[in-house]
Amino acid sequence: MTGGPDALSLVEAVLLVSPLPVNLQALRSATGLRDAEVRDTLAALEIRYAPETSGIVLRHVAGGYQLATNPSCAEAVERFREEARPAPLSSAAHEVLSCALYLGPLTRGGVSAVRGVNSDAVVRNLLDRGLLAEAGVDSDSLGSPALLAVTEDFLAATGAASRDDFPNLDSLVGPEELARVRERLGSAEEPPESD
Amino acid sequence: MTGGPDALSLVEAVLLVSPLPVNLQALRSATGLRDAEVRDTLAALEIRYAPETSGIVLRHVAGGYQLATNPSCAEAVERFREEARPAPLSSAAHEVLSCALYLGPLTRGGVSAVRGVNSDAVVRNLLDRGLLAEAGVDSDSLGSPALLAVTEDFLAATGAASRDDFPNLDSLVGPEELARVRERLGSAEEPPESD
Amino acid sequence: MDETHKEKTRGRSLSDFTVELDVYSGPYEWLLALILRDEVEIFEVPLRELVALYMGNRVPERPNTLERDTDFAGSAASLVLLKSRALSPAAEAEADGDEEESLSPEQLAEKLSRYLKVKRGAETLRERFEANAGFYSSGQVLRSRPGRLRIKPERLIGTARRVFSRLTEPPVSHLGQITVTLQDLATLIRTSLASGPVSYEDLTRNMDRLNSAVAFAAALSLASEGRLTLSQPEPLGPLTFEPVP
Repeated sequence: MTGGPDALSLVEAVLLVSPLPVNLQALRSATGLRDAEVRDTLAALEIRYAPETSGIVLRHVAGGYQLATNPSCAEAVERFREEARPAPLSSAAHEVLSCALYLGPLTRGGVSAVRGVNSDAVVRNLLDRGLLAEAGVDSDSLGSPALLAVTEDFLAATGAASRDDFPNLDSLVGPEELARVRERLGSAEEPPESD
Repeated sequence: MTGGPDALSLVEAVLLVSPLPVNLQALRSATGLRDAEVRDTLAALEIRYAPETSGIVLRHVAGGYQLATNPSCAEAVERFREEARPAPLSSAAHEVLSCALYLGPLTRGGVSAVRGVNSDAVVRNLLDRGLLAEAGVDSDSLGSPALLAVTEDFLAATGAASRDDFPNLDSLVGPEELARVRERLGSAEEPPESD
Repeated sequence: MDETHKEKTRGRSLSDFTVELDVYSGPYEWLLALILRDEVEIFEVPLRELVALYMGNRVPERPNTLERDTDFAGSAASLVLLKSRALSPAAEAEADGDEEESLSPEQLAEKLSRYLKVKRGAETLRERFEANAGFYSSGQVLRSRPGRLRIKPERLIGTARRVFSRLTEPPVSHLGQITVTLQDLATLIRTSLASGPVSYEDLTRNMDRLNSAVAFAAALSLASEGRLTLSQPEPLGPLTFEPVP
């Protein structure tokens, strides 16, 4: 060990996990490198990920840097996308979707309150997968958080034509349970007290 | 152009866009390469993405291959994503996973019986984290409770290529130790179990 | 119980045992730790001290505190039942318990052996999780084609039913009783002893099954600390607690 990863590795790792182009400022603050170091590193990565030798290329787009597939490999990528089995949904994802379906549109805070655990990561995954979408904001709450709703893609994945294809909420749980759900939702939507 | 991308580029590109480890079959089918070519390519990629020289590493986990960030760069990645590393699992959680891995699929009741303590809360947490999943039901038991099994995410998180990648359950405890338990409980005359 | 062993462990407090509560996760683990490392007879596990030790080591700010507390309360309750089942099989015979039949040493040894293997498995898992932490997968993931994913409506509806029903408070009164009365009952016994010997039957006349079991375990702990003596003139006969002068 010579004392931690080198500059090139750090920048490479950050670029791998980012779905969007990363600008110089964000690269600096994540890696702790100085501006000149980041620039030198990007120049080195441009060689490492050159279109002539690599299936992964470094693109400089939209004010930032991004790893992307080499267009020459597009056919293989498309074939893979066509054949790939979608990652199955977790139990947590089913829970979040059932909240959005039956109680939505509701905020991330509302989902977390009903489930009793922080659900941000699950929500992000479902947004990425196009099964949830932001449908307006809750302007009554502090910071006007986004409201989440299920999408057409979600309905298609369940084989339902519309939300009406699902049984009524009243038929699923008793009035006492329903009252508790509403109570929790209500307290989540209230603006947090200032301290 | 000398006739399209080379094998290495094709495999690299497919790995970049996959959310899950990609197995050999899927790699072959997407790239149109033969089995031996895919294997040779993966060996070459293992060198290209070696932990010593790269911020991106090639992992062989959960029955497939995956590009991931080098753990030495984890801090930069976490800073970039503004996410804390997930809290490590509790001892109880490790035990529940060990039950599911070695004795599973089994029901929540089965897990609790092995551990001698109710394990429902721990199970729920592991379902949320995607490390356990419900895999069928025990139709012989009253109420047909769900059977729990470890997931591909579990294999990826433990760096295991498959379930066979773990030591045998019976090899984990020596016969002297088992004899000692029996002796202390006054049941030493019982013949030792053969399972 | 073997008299010389009893003599040896009398007055020995839990802090004398090499106990690492941090890694404790259940009654079987406690029993194994005491059996394998500390050479203690299982029926001398001083429960009351275990609670005190746990509370003393408890750091509320740590992650998973609620989970750990729940585990601890559950484990303590299980240990109480285990002790009572192993020590007083006759008391259980008349009871309604279905799964709570008495436990023979062989059965307990079997359970502990299986648990020991699972626990070792858990330890290797912990090492593997640690060695494999910090890998993050690619963010350049292509969304799979819409229409390829199938979500089962039945599963979704079942999930909704479960999530929304979970909000009804689970019955926790028994948990409350255990955590409170473990210490309370030890105090109750000591207070009762101030005015002379007390019979177990009188003490537990108005208690439910679980409280009786806790009272019994509390008495055993007090006895192992040398604060009272147990007298039972004949096997399965009336049990009396006597103060130690």
